[in-house]
Amino acid sequence: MNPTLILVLSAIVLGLPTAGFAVSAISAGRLPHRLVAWTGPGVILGAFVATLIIFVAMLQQPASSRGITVVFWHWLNTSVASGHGVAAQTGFNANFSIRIDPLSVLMMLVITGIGGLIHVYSVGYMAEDPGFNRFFAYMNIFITSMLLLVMSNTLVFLVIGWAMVAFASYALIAFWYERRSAVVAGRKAFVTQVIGDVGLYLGAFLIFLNLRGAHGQLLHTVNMQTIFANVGPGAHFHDGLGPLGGGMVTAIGILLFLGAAAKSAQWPLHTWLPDAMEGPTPVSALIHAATMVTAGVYLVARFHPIYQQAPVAAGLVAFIGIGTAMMAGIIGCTQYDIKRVIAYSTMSQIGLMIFAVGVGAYSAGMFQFFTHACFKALLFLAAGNVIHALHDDQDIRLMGGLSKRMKATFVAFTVGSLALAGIPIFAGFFSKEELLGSGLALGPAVPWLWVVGVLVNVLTSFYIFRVVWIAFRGEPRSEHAEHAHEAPLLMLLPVLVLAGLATVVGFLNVDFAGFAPITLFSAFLKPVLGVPAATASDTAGALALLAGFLLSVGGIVLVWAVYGRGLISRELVPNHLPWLYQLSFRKFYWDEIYDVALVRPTVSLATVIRRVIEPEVMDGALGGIRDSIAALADDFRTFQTGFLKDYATWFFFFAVVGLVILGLRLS
Amino acid sequence: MTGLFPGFLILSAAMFSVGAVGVLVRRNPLVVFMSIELMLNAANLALITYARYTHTMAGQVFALIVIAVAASEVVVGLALITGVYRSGHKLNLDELSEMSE
Amino acid sequence: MTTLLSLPPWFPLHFVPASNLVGILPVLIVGGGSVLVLLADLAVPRRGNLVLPVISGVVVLGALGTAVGQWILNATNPVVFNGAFADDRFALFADFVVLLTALAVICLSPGYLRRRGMEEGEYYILLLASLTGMLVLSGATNLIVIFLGVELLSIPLYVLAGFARDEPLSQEAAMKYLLLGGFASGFLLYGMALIYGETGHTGLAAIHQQLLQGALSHSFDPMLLAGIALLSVGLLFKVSAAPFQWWTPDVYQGSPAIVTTFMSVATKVAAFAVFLRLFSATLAPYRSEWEVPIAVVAIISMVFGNLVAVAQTSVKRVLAYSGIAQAGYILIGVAVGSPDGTQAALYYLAAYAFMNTGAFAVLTILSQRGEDCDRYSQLAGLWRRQPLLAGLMALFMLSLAGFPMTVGFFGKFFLFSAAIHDGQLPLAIWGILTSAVSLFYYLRVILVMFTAVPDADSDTAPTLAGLSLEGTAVASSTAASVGIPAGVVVVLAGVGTVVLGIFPALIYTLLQGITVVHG
Amino acid sequence: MLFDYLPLLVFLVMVAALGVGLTFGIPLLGPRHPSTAKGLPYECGIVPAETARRRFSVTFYLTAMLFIVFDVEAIFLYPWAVLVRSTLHIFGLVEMTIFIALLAVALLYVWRKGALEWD
Repeated sequence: MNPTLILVLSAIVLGLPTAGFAVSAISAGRLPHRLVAWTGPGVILGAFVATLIIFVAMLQQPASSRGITVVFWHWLNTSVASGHGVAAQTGFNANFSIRIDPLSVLMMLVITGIGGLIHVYSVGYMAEDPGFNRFFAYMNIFITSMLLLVMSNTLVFLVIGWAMVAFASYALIAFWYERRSAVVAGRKAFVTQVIGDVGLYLGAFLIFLNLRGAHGQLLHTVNMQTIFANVGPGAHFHDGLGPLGGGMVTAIGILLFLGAAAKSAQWPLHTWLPDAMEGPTPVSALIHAATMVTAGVYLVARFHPIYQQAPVAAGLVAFIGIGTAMMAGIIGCTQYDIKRVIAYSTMSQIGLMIFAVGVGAYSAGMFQFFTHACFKALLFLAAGNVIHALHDDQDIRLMGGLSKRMKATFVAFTVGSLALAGIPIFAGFFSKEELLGSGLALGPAVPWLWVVGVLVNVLTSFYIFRVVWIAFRGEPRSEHAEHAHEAPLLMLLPVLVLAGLATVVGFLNVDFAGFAPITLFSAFLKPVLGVPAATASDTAGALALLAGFLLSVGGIVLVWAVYGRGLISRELVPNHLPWLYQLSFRKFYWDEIYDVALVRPTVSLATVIRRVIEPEVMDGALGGIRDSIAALADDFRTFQTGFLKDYATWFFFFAVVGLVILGLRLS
Repeated sequence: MTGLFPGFLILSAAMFSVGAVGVLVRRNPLVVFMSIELMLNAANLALITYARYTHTMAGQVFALIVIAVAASEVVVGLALITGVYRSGHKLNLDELSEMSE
Repeated sequence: MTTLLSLPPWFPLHFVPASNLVGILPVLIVGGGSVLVLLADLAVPRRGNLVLPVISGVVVLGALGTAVGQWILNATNPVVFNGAFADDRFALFADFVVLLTALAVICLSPGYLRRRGMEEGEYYILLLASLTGMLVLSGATNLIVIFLGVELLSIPLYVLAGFARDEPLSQEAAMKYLLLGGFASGFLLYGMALIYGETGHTGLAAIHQQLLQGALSHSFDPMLLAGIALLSVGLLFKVSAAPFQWWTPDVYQGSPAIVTTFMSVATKVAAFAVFLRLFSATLAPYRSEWEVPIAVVAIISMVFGNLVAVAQTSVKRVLAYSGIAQAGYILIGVAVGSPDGTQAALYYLAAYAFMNTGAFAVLTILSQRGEDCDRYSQLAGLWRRQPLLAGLMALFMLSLAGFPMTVGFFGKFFLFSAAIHDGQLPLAIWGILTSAVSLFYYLRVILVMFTAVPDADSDTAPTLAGLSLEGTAVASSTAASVGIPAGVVVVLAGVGTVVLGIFPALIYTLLQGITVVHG
Repeated sequence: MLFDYLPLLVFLVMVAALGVGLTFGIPLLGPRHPSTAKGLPYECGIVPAETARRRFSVTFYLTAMLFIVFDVEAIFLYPWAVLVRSTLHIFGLVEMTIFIALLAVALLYVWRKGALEWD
């Protein structure tokens, strides 16, 4: 690929959203909404076009030469300061360089493409909101941060993007800052993100400190390509990451995953995601479906050379992923807030992706991310239409009968649900099938992990069609539902586009059980992610396929039986397995646990610090330093008497001192 | 000549010290200024002596230039001193101490 | 080259090759320019017109252009006039900084003199004369030329310091600067005399050879060392490094702000240029002797400057002490001695030029008739009155304190990392500690500007908008034409501070491969 | 050789002797009749109008300074004069012309600024 072209294009990709942010931010309220309504989505779509050009240019290339590193500028570079020349690989060399390769381009496509659609949708959704410009400022800066995160080629800017994403999401979740709940939710999300960030920082720092080159010399590099090049397999690797060898790399893997878990809402850092539904629905679609929550998956996939060397860490990742998937699925079955249900389904689906990348099925995980981005954004936006039509009612018990009143939305939502549930021809089917297939093949020798993964299917289809049934079928159960009507075109169009995508994108990677393999997708990602260590045998694949499919259908049937025909009492579980119901309804009590185990102790500790330690110790110490400095300053300044004679005397005195020291060679 | 060489150096060193001490102890800016000139001329003497001793011309040229430079410094200095004097200050450096700390 | 100069045919080029004249072209231009301004001063009747500043600006621009051209065309020449002068990239870089600063000062001057109600007088002539001295100094490779440069730099500054003729403080500053300066040049000269006497040379290259032989045979001539000591003392005075800084606070405070701007930046740059040339090249063989003392001086400067600045009430004095501290930081580069150190020091000088010129420029713009903007109370609530100026001032303060994303950060960063690379960890540690202390007074300035409420008398200070065309503070079009350049200077300084803080390589690539020669 | 300086030493001794001799010799040789009139500062026999210890006008100092600087510049003429025929030739001439021209400009400036006016 022509580096200059790539440089310019990627500069556009990064620059346009930033410019959009600048425009909306600087002209805080003053700019007419009409204008921002064009610039806001415009910049993102422009970035999308630029990304498309990069994508096409990349396809021109042979698979081997599709990766390119573009250096924007030499930001901070001690290898310059130490005279080794700019190009030195050693020395702290944090150039602002970006990596353009299939993986990053895929992320860029999703971020700008689906992000663009969501922007367009937001124009309609936020039309009456007074904070219109502010909203688009946040949205644009979020896109910028996300792009920076996926494009950066240095740990430094990866970390910066990582933190910027956290902040932008905080701003967006707490967008309606006059709502206390929204602010609390934003704060919760941000705190969780910061916990994750710390993990990422530590991990990156450990790499920087300990990575050794081929000749065992310490590299001290933040250049990710250099890192991956030097995290070789096997023996070379062990002196690859410092004296601790395997232990060190395991620690790094776990720390990095801490960051990933926070972004991707994996246990134990998952509780922020449902609360984050306080934000406007487009935000939920953008952050909690398409982009931010998948950053963790991206991180693990991007750093797979490290995880390949750290089986323990990778196993932990897979384990946590599948566990979260199961837990979230169970919780999803009993929630009544439409957005929360989708949020938990997101958590569950991301869990599956994390599981996949954990077991080493990287491209399967990325494919799931890709399809999921489409149908989950679709679900959120469709839900957004519903909420919009019901004047911000989110409780599905207040809905009902919407299928007649909002046909298009209903169809779209159903398509999304089918895709999510993994019903054939819809995107989710292929991705999830591939995911489970490779999970079966690669799973760390414990099929039951895979079994759990498959069982998630039944839950998935159950909770999502439960929503479909309660919200759209039957009779309206509220005033608003009575008078609900279809969303305006501007909001319908993106939904329909996404519905189309959710239907077709699955065919990009049709490869179940060796049947009619069209594996464009994994072929595209192969240069970066390589091929899975093992692929499922045809029989196993067929088994996976069948099991997954049957369970998904089973879930739907179950919904039909419970909510449609009433063959099974809705109260069955609550009555006979109250603990399970409560466990699910109370979201496994994680919030309560954290509240007791973390929040309250922290708060009380903080109060103690505030009341006792700060005044006594801190103010004492700091104040002491301050005072002593001031005192010293006073002492010293008395030398400066203002009398020329004293100055001359001092000068003479010190000159003689210098004379003596040098002349008699005392030094 | 070599016999006198240390003598000249000692003389110039003495001149320099006298000048320096003069700067330190005298209050009248004119006298302080003269002391400074004395220091410069001490350096000149050293330069000439060395020029003779090392049989190089540089020292003499240096001395000439120093003389010229010193002259212009004197002129500027005297102008400033008269200026201060006319602006009401007594010619006493200790009174020029409004700024301190 | 001869075509470049087009000398008359009968001119004996065999005697003085034209390349020599090309080598000192910037000096010739500025020196000739000062004479030109002298004549123009006679020619034009002074009615507050802008003739002299315009001529001076054009002259400086011309010199700048020549220097840039020499750099680009690689028309450098390390041996000019038989090694009396070196027209190398090192000198050219110093010239860039000095000339840019001078240009900024010239742009600020008309408006400042007008606001302060000062007579133009010989101001521009003296400015250019001093500038000539600085240019001489940056390329001097001979003790005689160095002395000439130092004096040519200082003497006009003595007058400029006392330029506010009816202000006692200014007079006092001039007197102190003159007498202490003369005192210091006495030491400088005597040190040179000793060095000359012991080596028999005034050319730095020849001296270097002598030192090499001495160092190889491990026979360090005490007289020579004494000479080096006196020479260093004289130069340390010029760069205002503690404990030879005594003149600095009083002179900075007393002199008119515009003169202080020029003095604080340009003088320091030129003096450090010759300092670096001497120590990292000529005196390198004796490194074992001077390394520790210089490091000690650096530490003393950082500690003293940063500490005493905390206790100041006058903004100009604060900047003076901060200048002392900065000298300490730059001396780290000298003490390190390695090419990294030299490059880092040069980088810091450039950075210092941007942020310090900017900070002082703000003060000059805020200065009014009768007194400079010098008290914290005059900056109080500046944010409400003139957001742009306040923001820029805050930026300069942050940069001086060494905040990331400003040029000051990289200045300190490169210096400290050079020290660490050279195994001089203590220097870096002292530097970091004192930088932390410096926050006390830099942030205090910002705090005053953004929080405190303005006091009544300072509300009349001219605004940056007021300086511009449609402004109210100054009405006539000529007044506007003196205001715009000032605003441009401040804004450009701010832009430079930020841009170079984000793209440090812009300067660093220039510094790549600059090695210090001594003729 | 130290003997080269013998004539100089003799000369110095003579000068000193002469000065001292004249100072102390005259009172011894001639008779003295002191009177207030004789004690007055000698101003061509006219009785002094006022004390000699009055301040001089600043212009006096000014002129003196200007004289110093221009006077001292002359020292550069001596080495030049020695070499101009033998070594420097036309180049020396050009150089010195420039030098003098600069001094002339300075003088012109001083003059036009009226620093040479007495009142």
